[in-house]
Amino acid sequence: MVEEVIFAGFGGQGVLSMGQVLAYSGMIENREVCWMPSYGPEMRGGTANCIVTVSSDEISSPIISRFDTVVALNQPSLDKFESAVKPGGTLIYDSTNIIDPPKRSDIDIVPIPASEEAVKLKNTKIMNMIVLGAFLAKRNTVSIETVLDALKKVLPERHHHLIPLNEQALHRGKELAGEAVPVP
Amino acid sequence: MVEEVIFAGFGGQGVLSMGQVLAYSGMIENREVCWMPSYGPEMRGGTANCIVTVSSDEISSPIISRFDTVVALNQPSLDKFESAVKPGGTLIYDSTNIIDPPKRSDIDIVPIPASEEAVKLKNTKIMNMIVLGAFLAKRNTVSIETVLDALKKVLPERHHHLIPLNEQALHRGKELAGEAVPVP
Amino acid sequence: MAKIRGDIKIDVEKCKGCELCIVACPLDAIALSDGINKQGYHYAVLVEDVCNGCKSCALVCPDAVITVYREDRESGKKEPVAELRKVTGDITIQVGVEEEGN
Amino acid sequence: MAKIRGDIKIDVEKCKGCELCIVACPLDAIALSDGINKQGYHYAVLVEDVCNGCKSCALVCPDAVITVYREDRESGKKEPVAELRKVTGDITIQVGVEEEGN
Amino acid sequence: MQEIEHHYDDLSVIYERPATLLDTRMHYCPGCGHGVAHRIVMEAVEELGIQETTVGVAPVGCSVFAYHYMNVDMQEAAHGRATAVATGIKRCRPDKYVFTYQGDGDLAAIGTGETIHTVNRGENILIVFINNAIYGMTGGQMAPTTLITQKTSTTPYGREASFMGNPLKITDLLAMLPGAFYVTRQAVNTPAHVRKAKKAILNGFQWQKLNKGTCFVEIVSNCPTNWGMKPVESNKWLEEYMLPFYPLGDMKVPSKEELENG
Amino acid sequence: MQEIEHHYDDLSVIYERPATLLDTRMHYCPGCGHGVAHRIVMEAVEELGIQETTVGVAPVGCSVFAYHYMNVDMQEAAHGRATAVATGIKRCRPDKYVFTYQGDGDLAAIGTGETIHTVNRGENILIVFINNAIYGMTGGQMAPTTLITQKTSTTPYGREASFMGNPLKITDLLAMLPGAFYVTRQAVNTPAHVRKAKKAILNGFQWQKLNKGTCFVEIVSNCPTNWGMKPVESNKWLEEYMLPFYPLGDMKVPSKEELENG
Amino acid sequence: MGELRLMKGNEALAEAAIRAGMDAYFGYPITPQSEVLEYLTREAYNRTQCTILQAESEIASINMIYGASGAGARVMTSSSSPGISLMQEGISYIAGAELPCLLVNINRGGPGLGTIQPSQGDYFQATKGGGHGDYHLIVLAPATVQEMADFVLDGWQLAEKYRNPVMILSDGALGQMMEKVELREQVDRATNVIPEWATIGKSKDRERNIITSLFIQPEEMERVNLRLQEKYKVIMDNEIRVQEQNTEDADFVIVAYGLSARIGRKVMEILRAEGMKIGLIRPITLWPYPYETIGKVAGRVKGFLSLEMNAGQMVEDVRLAVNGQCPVGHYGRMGGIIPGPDEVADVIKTMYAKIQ
Amino acid sequence: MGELRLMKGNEALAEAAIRAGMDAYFGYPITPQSEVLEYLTREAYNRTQCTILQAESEIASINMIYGASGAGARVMTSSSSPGISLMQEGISYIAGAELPCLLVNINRGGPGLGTIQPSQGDYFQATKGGGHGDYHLIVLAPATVQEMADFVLDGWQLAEKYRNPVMILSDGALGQMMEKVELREQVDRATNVIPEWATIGKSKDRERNIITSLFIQPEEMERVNLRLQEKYKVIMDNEIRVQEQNTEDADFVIVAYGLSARIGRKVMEILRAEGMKIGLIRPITLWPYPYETIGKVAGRVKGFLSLEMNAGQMVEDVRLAVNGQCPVGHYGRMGGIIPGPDEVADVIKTMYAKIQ
Repeated sequence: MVEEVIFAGFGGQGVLSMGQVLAYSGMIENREVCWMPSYGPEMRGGTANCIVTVSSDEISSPIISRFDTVVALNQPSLDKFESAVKPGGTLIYDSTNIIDPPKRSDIDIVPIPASEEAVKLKNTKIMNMIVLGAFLAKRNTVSIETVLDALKKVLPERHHHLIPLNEQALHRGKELAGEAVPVP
Repeated sequence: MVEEVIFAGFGGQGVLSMGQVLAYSGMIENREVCWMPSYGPEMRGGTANCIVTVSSDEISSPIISRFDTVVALNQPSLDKFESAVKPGGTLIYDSTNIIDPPKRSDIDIVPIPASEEAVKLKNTKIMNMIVLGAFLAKRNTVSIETVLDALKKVLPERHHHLIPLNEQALHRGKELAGEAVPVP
Repeated sequence: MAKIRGDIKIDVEKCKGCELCIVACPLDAIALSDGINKQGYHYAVLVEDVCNGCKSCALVCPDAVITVYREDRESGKKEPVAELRKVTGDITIQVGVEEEGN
Repeated sequence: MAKIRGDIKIDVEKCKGCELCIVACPLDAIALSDGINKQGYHYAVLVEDVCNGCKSCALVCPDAVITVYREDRESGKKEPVAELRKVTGDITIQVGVEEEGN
Repeated sequence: MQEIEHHYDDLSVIYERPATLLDTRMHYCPGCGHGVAHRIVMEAVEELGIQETTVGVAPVGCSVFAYHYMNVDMQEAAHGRATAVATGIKRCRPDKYVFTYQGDGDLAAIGTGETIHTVNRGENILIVFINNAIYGMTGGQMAPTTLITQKTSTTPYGREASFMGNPLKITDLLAMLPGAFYVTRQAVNTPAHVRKAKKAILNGFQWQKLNKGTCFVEIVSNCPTNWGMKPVESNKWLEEYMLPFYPLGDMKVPSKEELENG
Repeated sequence: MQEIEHHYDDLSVIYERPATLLDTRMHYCPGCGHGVAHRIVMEAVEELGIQETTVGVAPVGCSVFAYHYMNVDMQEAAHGRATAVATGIKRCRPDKYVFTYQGDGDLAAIGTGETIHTVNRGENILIVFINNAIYGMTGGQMAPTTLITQKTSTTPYGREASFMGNPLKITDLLAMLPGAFYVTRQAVNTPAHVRKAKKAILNGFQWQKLNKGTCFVEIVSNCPTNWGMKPVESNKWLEEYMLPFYPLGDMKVPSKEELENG
Repeated sequence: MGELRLMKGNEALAEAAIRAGMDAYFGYPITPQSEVLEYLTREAYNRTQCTILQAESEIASINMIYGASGAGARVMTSSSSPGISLMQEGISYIAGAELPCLLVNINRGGPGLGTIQPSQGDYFQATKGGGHGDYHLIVLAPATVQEMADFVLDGWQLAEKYRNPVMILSDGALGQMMEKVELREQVDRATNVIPEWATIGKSKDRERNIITSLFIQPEEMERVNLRLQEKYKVIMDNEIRVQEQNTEDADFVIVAYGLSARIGRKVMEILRAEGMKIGLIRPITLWPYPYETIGKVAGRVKGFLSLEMNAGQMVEDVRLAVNGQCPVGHYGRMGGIIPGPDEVADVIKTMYAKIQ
Repeated sequence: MGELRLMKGNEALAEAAIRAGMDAYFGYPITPQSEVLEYLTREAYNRTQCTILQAESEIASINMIYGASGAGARVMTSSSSPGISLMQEGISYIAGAELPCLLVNINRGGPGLGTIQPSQGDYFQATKGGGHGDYHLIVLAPATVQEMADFVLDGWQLAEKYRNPVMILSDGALGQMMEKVELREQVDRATNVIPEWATIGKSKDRERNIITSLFIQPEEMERVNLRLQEKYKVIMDNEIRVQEQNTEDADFVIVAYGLSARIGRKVMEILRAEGMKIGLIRPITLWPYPYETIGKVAGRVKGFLSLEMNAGQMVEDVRLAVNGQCPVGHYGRMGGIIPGPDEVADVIKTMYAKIQ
């Protein structure tokens, strides 16, 4: 198997770390993994994205131009990467933040009101985990259990109390993915 | 015509400037000229030498390994360059300073007691001009008159009073060259 | 005592919601908006009608997004900024301008 | 007053004839030689038999060519140089040695 | 919060973004003092009417993009070399107003030699030195001016004097050089400080006409992002920790005579 | 002149070339202060018995060949970088005695940044700084410490402050840095000065054991050749012109307590 | 099997340096390699008591490296393109004084300040000598995060074997990307051998040691130079590292190093899937360069493409290796743009069509 | 005919700079080029009121050059090998920001501190980019004192035409030796044109001028790089300078530049006198390099010898030009030793014998 995905949004939305969690989870599941970031010169507020490859075979190019999945957390990212989804691939986006929805009809489009849901969960920083839950539901790259395992390993001890919240977010994302209705 | 000569001695003995005067004189006589110095890292007291080429044709290499004339003003220079005189060439040296005389028999050897003569002329700095006079007598590369012309041009005005002394030294050198008897 | 009337205009799309103007305002007249701008920031807004045009907010604004207004009184009629904008070419030496403290 | 007897030895082949020892000698006992060494310099020589081993010449000699001798008196018997030459390894802190003025 | 109704019509503009500062969104983080410093430098240029005769130099650091905002001719300089670049400009164009705008890593670490020699030569330029005790652009490493015990990404356990040396008060050193004409330390964390800092900048520009040496304005500033603080908090920290170590005030001021014998 | 007859036999050697100074002809010009400075540095090493634990660094300049004369482990450093090289050595071998031996162009022009930051970090090394107000090895160009009106091959009409800046008193700057433990200015033009300079060098070596910061010994020296003077004359010029501008004496001395709490 | 971690290339390199028994690191912040210094300040001293010092500049860093290496320490510095340019004098000194050390260039786009994005624009600088004089660095080009780690100890061993500086020439992408990496065991620093030429104090039983690159007598200087050239020859004969893939049956070969080699592999996979006989040669040592490997293959293929993230630098070495036996093309992207496998595949198809 | 003088190469260069209307020189002492700064401090200001400043370092010098050139001035710096290495970052910036200026390297022997004697060991650094990133200097290699003078104005004109730094790559021997030189007329500095891109204050009728090499968007950075490459292409098409002697009937050709080319000519004279058909190609521009000239001759001769004062650097360009058409040898001396005509003649005879 191979999953080539890009997570894109503003710096500060957690796009880089959601990619890292996915890569780490892939490693736990004995896959080859590669996480490739790209960001602007600003410390904050710039755009950021990372490409994650999870594969059962050795990974050649870490740079991908066409993706199995695009995860877009803001309008510029959606506009930039919509066309990069492979035909039949998946496009997941934060429908709270994105006003102009994607237009392609040859891909699976999954709007997730992630920011809104994060507010409901009383922690806006958890938005990325909701989206990751949706991604896992759609793509099955790794299991949610592995992701929780991974979080335990990457989060410092002092943040472990947040793991239940993360779990809640992942599951909420999964549910939302099931409910998601593409904009016509 | 072409004359390839090296002037060698201690720094401070005026070897570089006697070469320059010869080169300048060559230029006045419409020759192609090249003056090529070589010296050690010390400011004073090191060895110094310069190669001068005076030629009626364009000069290719400014670096010469065999010379028409070698002018040696100290023992190390004599030791180093004696073998570099072309067969039939000329070796002029300061016999005041040099204890071990040259040994070759296939060249014209011209010992000049230049330092001693300079003391007689009451100016030890004039030693190089005595030697240059000897060189001109032997090699006829340029005329003494041209050299005096050259001195007028290269010496700053405030040193022009020294020109008669230089002239005296050049002529004395010429005389000494005539008298010179090679050590057997 | 007659209050000097002032006002400010904030270029909300360039505001980054740093809140420095809020703490700088001696009259506590500025606050962050509930809404966010296109950059994603809650921006500063004037929330109390007490502004006297003291410029404190504008002075500390790192994004130069605040324009300050004040009624025309003899004291505040023309400020150095507007005046000096016309100056060009050769300048004369002075030991500093805009001496007023704050 | 009994004069302290001293002497100096000059490594004439390394001497460059700078004359600094000559002006440093408080007893005017040093002068340049008439002859030159292999380097081409007139070298320094002791010309007056008045040396008291004060070391001034050696202290200012840039070529470290002067060795100083002195008769063994209690005061001048062993100088720090010779003594300390035996010290090796760990050193102890001291606020400076060889305090004597000149 | 509810915005009040405005009444701009019957009022006059008494303060606005200077025309010399381009109307562009700045890339600086929210609350970053660079914005204020940029603005007052450009206000000074506008008020003195010297936009047409001013050349700025901004080297590597967060303010490397200063030329995106300052509407004057500008040169981007190599890291640490702004004052050398400014020297090159000023020596060839002595009738222009030349300033540099440099951060602490640039001016006081890699550029120490250039800074000291430029001031020692008394180059007739204005040096604006933004000291926020950290490397901003590269992500929060220790600067030469980082305080003792201050944590940065390269002093994760706090700066320790015995290992990394003490914070370098380069401005104090520069004030000792005869080539320095005017040396002052200012801040931009309060309206009062901004006013004073701006006056210092005005002085620094004006006095170039006298050809009497280098004008140097240090501005103690903040770096909310790399200090790991909110902007308001960072300005408090600045007041509480930076200013006691870097006290504000003039270190070298020209005498009346020096100013009059222009 | 006639040499007297010697009588070495009934006398004792009380002063001789230190064994740590190799018995080689030095390349320096006649009367050059480098020779004296070399000798006292090596005397200090010998007297302290630290030849086996000393590492020297000599960078580009006339003294680049110091390793031909000093019989200790030595590194030749790039121009201006001796203190960085010494930092590298000392940080890895903190139990060794590390010193640099640098000229004015090296330490105070191209190496200004390294010098200041090394001292600011308080590296536990001894810096010996030979200030003869000129570049020797390259043939007599202006140094940062060249005096006003002094003629050099690059100030043929004399150094002019308004154009080339004032002579840089870098030692004064360094004395202000907290990392400096001991800063002093000495000379080697008279026997008395040589004694004091040697004591300063001894201090500088010994105090490395305390690990309390940098010891810095400036030695005001001469350059007969490039000053265009005879050696004796040059030492007079030094006394008359250099010393008034570069007065001798300690600029920073450790307190008794600092020395005792080793 | 060693410890397995998901790490950024820069961090893997830093971790590997700690484990390889590094004695000292001197460096200065520059994007995109600052993580090396940051990681080391966090991790290194507490674990191995080695020296980690943020220098005041890259110039200070490289000269600290000179001093520390001269004192027999196992040392490293890292920087990125402009910072490496600043080190050129120091590097030439280190090569001239024959000091073993590890230099890391996390290449970004130039010239000038350029961009913080990845690039291979420093190939010439690294392999032809950015500094003055006749010298060579041994240049290792990792292509994976695993190699970012592995080449650290390998690099030091080469450096120490030949008393020669070794450069790891990587790029911003390899520095910033995360992959699985298997870490080697910790080397005990106490076992590091201080070479007998090191300046650590002249013991009684030996002459003083001198670290220098200055030889003022032309004859001596030439002897030193000839000895260096002899050493380089030995390195060329023994230390070339290169990977060949599918060159046996290939009729067209991509030559690429570092990140580009991974793109090249993907391109090869794409084109092989389309039935084209494409091979790949990946030089791992950029100096010494695998001229012979390429030269041999050149005799049996129809063409080469040198794939680089620059305007065409390694292509000169490919041409020197091929020596006219068949056409050599170059394809490169610049400014931080990494060539996409698809676009490269198209380039090869076009070139291939012409050659036929 | 202009004024005739007997001058050292360094002084001829300095004099020519004054006469060519130089606005500013910034430099730092280093043997064997200090005469340039010394001559200028003596002569220049009094005659043309230009700026001559001894900087605190080579790094300061090159950055002063950057600033002054950015302000539209006609500027020059000079140094020798280690000093040029220190300038590499600055040079890359100048190339990236496209600033015209003249850089002079009076090459001495390396690596490291090396020797003050002449060398051609900086060929790679000058021609392949000692600094980071993809850029080129235009490199002129004088072989006579006359050319040391002539290439100054020529260099500035090229620099200004292409907004590109130009390097005069000479060596210690050419810098120190004296020959006859005919000097050009004084250019009136007042006639120097300040280019419209210079930063001299933004007049009302134009946008602000910006001198920079920073382009943070990869696409923009690549566009800038491609534009630079386009410019380099134009320069390659138009500015190659090369001298050929006796190549028409030659069956063996010496390729050499600068001082070596003069040795090469002597060798050719010696061997022609012995009846051997030897030709000489002397690249005057080392970049752009005369690949085509050499390539054409390669088709009709039996071999080449690249004669250099280094361990073999230009020989790579000769090989690239010859591209396998015939054998290419290299002969070089190092450490300040200038190859003697006799020894080179012997080398050629040996090589020639093998080729037959």
